[in-house]
This record gives sequence, structure tokens and C-alpha cells, in this order.
Amino acid sequence: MAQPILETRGLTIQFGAHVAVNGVDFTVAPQTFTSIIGPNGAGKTTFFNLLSGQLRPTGGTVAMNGRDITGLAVHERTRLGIGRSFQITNVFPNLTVLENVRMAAQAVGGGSFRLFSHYKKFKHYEEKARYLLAKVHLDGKSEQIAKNLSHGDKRKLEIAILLALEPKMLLLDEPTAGMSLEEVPAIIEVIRGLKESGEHTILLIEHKIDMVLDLSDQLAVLFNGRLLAHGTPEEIMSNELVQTAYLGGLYDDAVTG
Amino acid sequence: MSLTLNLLLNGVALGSLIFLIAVGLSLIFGLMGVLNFAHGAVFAWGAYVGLAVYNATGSFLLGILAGTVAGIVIGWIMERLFVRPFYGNHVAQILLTLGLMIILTEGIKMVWGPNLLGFDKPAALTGVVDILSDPFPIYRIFTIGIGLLVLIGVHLLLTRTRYGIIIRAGVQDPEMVQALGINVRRVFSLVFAFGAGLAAFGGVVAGPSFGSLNPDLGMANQLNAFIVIVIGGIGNFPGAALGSLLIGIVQTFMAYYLPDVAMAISVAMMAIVLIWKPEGILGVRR
Amino acid sequence: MRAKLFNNNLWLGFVLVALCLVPFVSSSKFLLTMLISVFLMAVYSMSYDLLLGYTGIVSFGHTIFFGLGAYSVGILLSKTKQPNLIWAAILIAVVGAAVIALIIGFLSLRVKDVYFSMITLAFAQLFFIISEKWSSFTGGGDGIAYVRVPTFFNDRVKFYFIALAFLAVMYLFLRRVVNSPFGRTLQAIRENEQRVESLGYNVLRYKLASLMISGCVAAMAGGLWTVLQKYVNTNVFAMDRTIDALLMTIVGGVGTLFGPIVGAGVITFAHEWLSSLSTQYPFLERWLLFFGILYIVIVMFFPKGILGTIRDKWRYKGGSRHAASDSKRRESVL
Amino acid sequence: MTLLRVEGLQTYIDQFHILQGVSLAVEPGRVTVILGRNGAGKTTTLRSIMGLTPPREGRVVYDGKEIQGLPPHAIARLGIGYVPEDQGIFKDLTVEENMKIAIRKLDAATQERQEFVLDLFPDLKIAWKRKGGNLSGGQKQMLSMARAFVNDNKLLLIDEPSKGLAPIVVEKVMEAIMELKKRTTIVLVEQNFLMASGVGDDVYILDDGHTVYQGTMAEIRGDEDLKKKYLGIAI
Repeated sequence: MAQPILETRGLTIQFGAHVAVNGVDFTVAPQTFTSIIGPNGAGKTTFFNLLSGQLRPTGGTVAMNGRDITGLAVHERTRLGIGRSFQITNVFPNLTVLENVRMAAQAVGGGSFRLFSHYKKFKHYEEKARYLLAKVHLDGKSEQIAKNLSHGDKRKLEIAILLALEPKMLLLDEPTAGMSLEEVPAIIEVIRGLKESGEHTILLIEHKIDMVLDLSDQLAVLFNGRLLAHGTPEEIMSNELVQTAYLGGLYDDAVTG
Repeated sequence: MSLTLNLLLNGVALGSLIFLIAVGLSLIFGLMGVLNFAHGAVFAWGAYVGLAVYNATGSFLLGILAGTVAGIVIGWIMERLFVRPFYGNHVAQILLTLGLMIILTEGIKMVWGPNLLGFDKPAALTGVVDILSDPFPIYRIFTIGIGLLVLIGVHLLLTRTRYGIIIRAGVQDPEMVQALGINVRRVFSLVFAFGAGLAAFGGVVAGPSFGSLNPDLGMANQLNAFIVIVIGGIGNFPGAALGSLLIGIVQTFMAYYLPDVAMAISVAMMAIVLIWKPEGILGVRR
Repeated sequence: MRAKLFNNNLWLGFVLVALCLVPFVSSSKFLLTMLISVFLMAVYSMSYDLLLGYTGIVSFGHTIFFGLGAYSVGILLSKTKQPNLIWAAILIAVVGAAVIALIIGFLSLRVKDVYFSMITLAFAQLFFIISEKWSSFTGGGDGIAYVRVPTFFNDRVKFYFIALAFLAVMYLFLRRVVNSPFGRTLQAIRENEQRVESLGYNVLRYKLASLMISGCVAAMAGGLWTVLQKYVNTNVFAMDRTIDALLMTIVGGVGTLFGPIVGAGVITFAHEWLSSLSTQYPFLERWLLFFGILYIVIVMFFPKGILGTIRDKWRYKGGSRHAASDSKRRESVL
Repeated sequence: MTLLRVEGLQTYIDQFHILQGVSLAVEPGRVTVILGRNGAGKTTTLRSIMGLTPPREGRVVYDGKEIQGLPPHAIARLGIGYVPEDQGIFKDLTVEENMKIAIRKLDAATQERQEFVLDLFPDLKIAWKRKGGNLSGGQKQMLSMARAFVNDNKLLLIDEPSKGLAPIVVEKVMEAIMELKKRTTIVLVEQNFLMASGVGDDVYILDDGHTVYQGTMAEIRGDEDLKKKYLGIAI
């Protein structure tokens, strides 16, 4: 395996007596698509929070391209190329769709503190924003106010904002959550497009299992804060331990013992 | 009585008055997340209504009662009409309560005129008593007593009564309180009215201390209360008490030794707390 | 988009030309003085709107910067008796405003939003007290009367054009600022602060910069205010002065630069008119009461003010109100 | 007679279309289990019944009365106790105060129920004066269930009581549910099938916000394919 783009060693976070993520050793190779699955409360979102910097671990390290980033803040990690989407929709409601993405492009492009140059002069931010909106199939809606978008379109906008940050590493937290069934295929297409462009390393939290199997190169199963299994979808599917964990027959002692 | 003790007692008396405003402000913020910028104006209304009734009836007690009732009514209307539709929208709440402050203050000028009105101490509370063979005004002892009474009363209310338990639970998780079959909205309205009533009550009690009332009284006293709750920890009941005492005493000492910078010292103390512990001395980081 | 911009500029040019003609149509010194104060107040309110309407933070101490400008000019000119130091005085005020903004902002903007409102209010009071107590420097409660200003300003017409030019330049400046990438970032902060942070922006720095710019502009308006009044006293640090900015901005329309200008005109003239009527109808002395009620009605039902509401009516025939969302749990209950 | 009937529930959180047609019927005296993977809409179903996230469409009929649209406190007062996923313990309140706030009317019957649950959970008696925040996960779960039961509630909605608890504690909680079942009706949301299978009578499975299966626990216990399809990770 090439140098992993992301590597955690003994990653742990404890809230009081509760160990939400427990000694996770996890590596991701560049340009791969890995899905993280596991029952409720397994610590998936918490694990994401540790990777993106929303939370600081109580133990262990996170490294990106061999560099230790455990102590970096969210915006510093964003600059290093970790971009994440949230379970909740989180856009600028009263700005246009284009402006939403342009803000993100400007964030990485710099020049935000220039008071006097007209924003239109930063043509290439706008061009980049339009390009990305096309990529998520929102090009026809660039002048709409974001809050008027449908839920599915908002999730797409969310992804376009994320892409504008030019992340090397994309963390997608349940991008299909709360979508009606008709909206789901469109977002899967967007994600597939990202995968096939070969520009990104993608980590996905998702419970729609057919979607996960369809897209992933690798699956990682979290259970009670521990990494229970990590391998190709075929390996994971045939893993009895994983099946039992899903049905609830596993407890901490079974994992460790 | 030594000068230090005298100043200390005066400081506690001032702290009591500040506490009477700060406690309602802090309770309302803690439970509902609303910072009421009209709180000081309610304090002033309490004082004016109290004075009017006191002058009309000759009974200070009736004055206190009337002032408090006025505060409760104003608070109740305020919450119902202006605050409730904007829960969760902080900017609108701040702007609205400030607007209410303007209206209430102008209202006082309209009803009682813009000039100073004298507020005499009731006969029973006039005069001085000797403490360690030095004279000390009875009214200040009365103020300290009232402050203590409110402190103990609110403490008992919060810890011993069902309403108190609901309020403390509501600060943490209003939704769960609802799910237990309690109408949280009604409790919120009551607390808002209660906080306003406390402020108005404080206004009447403070009136004779000031000796006279002016329509802008509310703003000046509200500022002290703001500083107190920033220092003590916003939404934190013991913090409000501690902060009031601290500001009362420090201001009294400064007023004696360095009268020109008394207000500056409060602001400076607030600045220090903000740098050192932004959540307030007794506050918890959220 | 482009056509609209052109229209806006056309509109502006038209208003500007009309205002330029005023001194040639009417030589009423009273009218010109009124208009000068409208222009200065308009600049002051626009600077306030940069905070309220564009950054989404509510300051209750904006008068600190206005007062700083007013006192700088008053003190320097009367102490030195050198009217020509006016520009130096304004420069001092601007630098001072930037420093004070930095201090206040650093103390209050790191914590919750409501702190900013409380703390600006406390600082305004502090400055009010300083101006009153430090009488050797500020003249105390009496203030500084008979500030000697450059003779140039004694000509109402010339002053009129200076004030108008000041307004125009500040309008263009602030328009540039709000349309710059920086200004766009401020608006994004207003919309969703936490999201801006996760995009990699350092939000505190932007808010601080916004407060500093706003303070500097207000300080200039305050400096010219002293030139107009020829005296300065503690009133420039009074809460009423902040309320002025608030009323003008809210009534005119938050989140536009033209709104505060309209608001300044409406409030100034209405105030003057009501005051003149109050000799007949004494209850009109409480004009602020009516404005307070108007203000509340606007905040509750027309959150975009006069101008914003009209514009929305034109644009989509009835827009929708925006409400900032907050802690989800609290909201789900309330 | 059916105690609770839910028909065609459609619930949104903001624009998230969480429930897209959930129906179920709860018979008195039984434990009805709602199973499904995470994100299936189980918690939202309970919250919709409780009025915490009111449904946009559909009906909730409790004891012959339509209750959708009522505020949560009114729904609670009709006799529905709620044990949320995070237990909803007030951490600054003592165990005693947590019980006190729940009790709506302190009569002899309530006294009796309080004694009953305290006998059921002797831990709570020991921790009576401790702050809710200082309790262990299991104790919180017990307190939350005690709080829901102590009033004259005909229906308890219990959300994932096994979550985050050690196996031995889970067993205790399940035994308690069996005891409570003798006196009231229970709707239990679970992701842990093996645990739920021990206590459940009727089963509903949710997937992507829809009711996809309805049956008895006995039926599903033997059906490996069904389990894998909706509860395991296989397709």
C-alpha cells in the first residue's frame, strides 16, 4: 500500500465514563472510497469529528500524509484538505446558491480581507463555483436563494461547497439522510461522479447498505467505539462477527475477548 | 465603627439593590436565553408606581405591593406580545427589548414628567441606629435585609419548590420537561413575569435610597446588573449574588476614595473577568 | 443583474443632482443646516448598519465612536485655538476609534452575541462618565462651547457641499466594502457564523475588522458634527445617540446602505416637525415614544425597514421573513 | 381494543423527510417492538407520537382519541410516559427531584407505584440524594423508566434502553421491562434484535422511514432471511 493519506493510531475519546471512540487504528489509502458502517451509537459521527477536528481526542493520534495533525483546529485542517459535510443541512439560507459556493472558493483562494476590490473582480471564484455547481447538477439553480431549494438540492449544494474547499479527503456524513426515496438516486449519482473523477479520497458514513456496497472499495465497521473489522465489502459481508454485532449479539467483552 | 466597616456595610446595601435587578435578569436569561434590555425600565416603573401609591396612600408597604404588581403585569405583557414570538431569534429579541426600554422610559416621562421626583423614606425607616457606637442609616439596614430575604427566598424557591425544580430542569432540557407533562411555556411566562416583578420590587425598595427618581434611572441600574451577571456568570444564580456583592462593595470603596473612577472600576473588573474567564467567575462553559 | 445595478446608479445620480440643486433653489439657512445634519447622521447610521445589517451584531454603544470624533475635534480645536488642525483632529479620532473598537471587540466578540450588546452599552456609559468627570479636559457637563472652526465652514452653502460630498464618498466607500470579498464574508457571517468558520475563515478577525471600519466612519461623522454645532458636550456619548442610529437604520431598512440614509432623513425631519408642533401639543415632546412604537412595529412586522419592504414588494410581490435559527432543542419546544 | 394506532405518519425535521409513511397498532398489555437500522426513523416515530416533532400528515389515535397536533405536555397528561434515547435525566437535579418533577398528582396510587419502581430498581433508593449527572448509565436508564412509570400512565414509550450499557445491566433493564409489562403497555424501540427478542410480543420493522414489516416476535425469531435483510448488514 502506498503512503496512507490518513492514519489514526489508538484514537480514543472519552466523555466522562463513556468511551465513544476506543483505540481505533485505521488507515486510508489515497484515492479510495471507504464507508464506515455500524449500529447506532457505534461512534461513527464522533470518529468523523475527531478526524475533522470538531473534537480533540483524549488519546491517540491522527496523521495526514504522515504529518501529525492531532492538535490542529478545524479551519487549519480544512486548509490541509480535510473537508466534511454534516448530517444537518448547513448552508447560508439567504444567499444565492452561487454565492454559497463562491464564499467557499474564496475561503481557499484568499483575498478575503481585500476591502476595496470589487468581488466581481474575483472572476475565477465565480467560475469555479459555476463549474462545481455543474458537477453536482445544480447549474440551473445558481441564482436561487438557498433556502428555497428542495432538501435534496440543498444536500447537493452542501457537497458543492465542500468541493470548493478543494479537499483531498472528503468526509461525507449521511448525505442521503432525510431524503425522500425519489431524491436519493440523484445524490448517489453525484457521489459516484466524485468517486469516478479520481481526485478525491472519500470516507462515507451511510446506513443505506446497498448504496454502500455499490460504491465502496473498503468497509470499516465500528462497534461500541471500536473498529470491529476493516476490509473489502466481500470480506466484511462474510464476517460472522459483523453480522452478530449488527443484530446486537455482541458486547464489549466479546470484541476484546 | 471603623470607616472600613461602614463602607463595607454601605457596599453590601448597594450590592443588595443591584442584586434585586440582576437576579431577575439572570433567571430569565438562564431559562429562556433572553437578555431583557427593558429590565431596567421595569425597575424604574416599579419605583414610579410605588412612589405614586406611597404618596397617595401614605403606606410604603402598599407602594411596594403596587410597584411589584405593576412590574409583574408589564413583564407578563412583554413576554406574551413581544418576546414569545421571537424565541430563538436573538437579534430580534435584543432589538425588541431595547425598543420596549425606549417606550417604557418615555412612558414614565409622559406620565410623571421628565424631572426629578423626591422619594422620602417612610417614617419608620428613617433615622440612624448605632452600630459599634457609630450611626448607620436604618434604611440601609432595611435594604440589606431585603436583599438577604430575596436571596434566601429565591434560593428556597429554586431548591425546595416544585416550580423551582421545573425551572432548574427547564434550563437544561425544556423538551424533556414538556414530555413529563408540564407546560413549559407557561412556566417561562411566569418566570418572565416573576423576574420583572422582582425588578420592580427592587425599584420601589431602591427609591428612598436614591432619595429621588428620574426617568433614566432604569438604564443606569441595568448597566450595573449587566456588569454583575457578566462577572458572576450569566444565567447563574449564585453568580448573580456574588457579583452583586462584589460590585456593590468595590463601587462603594471607590466612591469614597476615588469617586471619579467608580464606574470605570466596574467596567475594568468586567474586562478582566472577560479576559480571564469569559464564562464568568462561577459560570460553566457551555 | 447588470441592468439593476445600472438603474441603481442612475437613481443615485438623480438624487445627488437634486441635492446639489437645493442651495440654489432655497437659501434658507435653516433648511441647509437640517440637511447637513441629515447627511452627517446618514453617514453615522450607515456605519451602524455595517454592524447590524451586514455583520449581524447588535451594538448598543455605537455613539462611543461618534462621541470620540466629536470630542477630538472639540478639544483639539479649542485647546490649540488652531482651527486648521481639524483634519489632524479627525485623523486622531479615526485612529482612536480603531483602537477602542479593537479593545471592545476583543473583549466581547469572543463570547456569545448578547455579550457584545451588553458590553458596548457598558462602555458607552463609561465614556459618558469619563466625558463628564474629566472636566479639565472635556469641560465636564457643560462641554466645550464656541469651538472655533475653519472660516470655510461658516459658509452654509460650502459646508453643505462638503457634507454632501462626505456622504457620497462614505456611501461609495461602504458600498465598495460590502460588495468586496470581505463584505461578502461579513454577510455570510450574519447568515451562518458557524458555517463560515468551518469553511476556514477566522470569524473573530472579520467581526473585529467590521467593528473597526464602522467605528472609524462614525468617528468622522462625529468630528464634522462638532464643526456643525460649534460645541460639544456629554450628549454625544449618551444612549440617545445610539438610539438615533438604531432608529434610523431600522426605520430605513437594515442590510442596505440607502436605508439608513432614508432613515436619517425621515427621523431628522420628523423629529424637527414634531418638536415644532410640541409648543401647541405638549404631548408631542415625547416624540421618541412614537418612534419607539414605530420601531417595534417595524422590527416585528417589517424586519427589512421602509426601503427593504418596498424593494421586496417590487421584486417578488411579498417576500418572506427571515428568522435566525438557534439552538434546536429550545426552538422545538417554544 | 387497540390502545394506540398510528396511521400513515409523515414527519419532517426542517426539510428532512424522516417518516414517509409509518403505521402501527399497539395492543394493550403487550410489548410492541420497533426494530430497524439506524436512520430508519424509529426515534422519530416515538417523538412524533409524543408531539415533540409533530407529524405533518397522518393520524395518531390513542385510547380512541386523535392526539396528533396536541402539545407534548398535553399528550403526556393523557397517560403516555416517555423514556428518550439519552434518558433525559436532569443532571443538576437529584434523583429525588427527578422523581418529584415527574409526579403530577401525589395520591396513594402514585405512592404505591413509586414504591414499586424503587423496589424494582433498588439502586435508585441508594442514590436518592445524588445528582442525576453523577449516575451511571444504567442508573440513568432506571431513573428514566421510573419517572415514566410513576404516573398513572397506560403507555410507555421506551427508546433504545440497551444503548451504551454493559451486558449485565442490559439484562437487568430487560427484566424490569418484563415486570413493568405486567402493569402497563410498552412500545420499545430497539436496534439490538437479540435483546428485543427476549421481551417483545409484536414487532414492526422500519426502513427508510417506512413500515416494512409487521408480525409477531415468534415469527421473526425463526426467519433468518428477514433478520438479515432488515437488521443485519446483508442485502
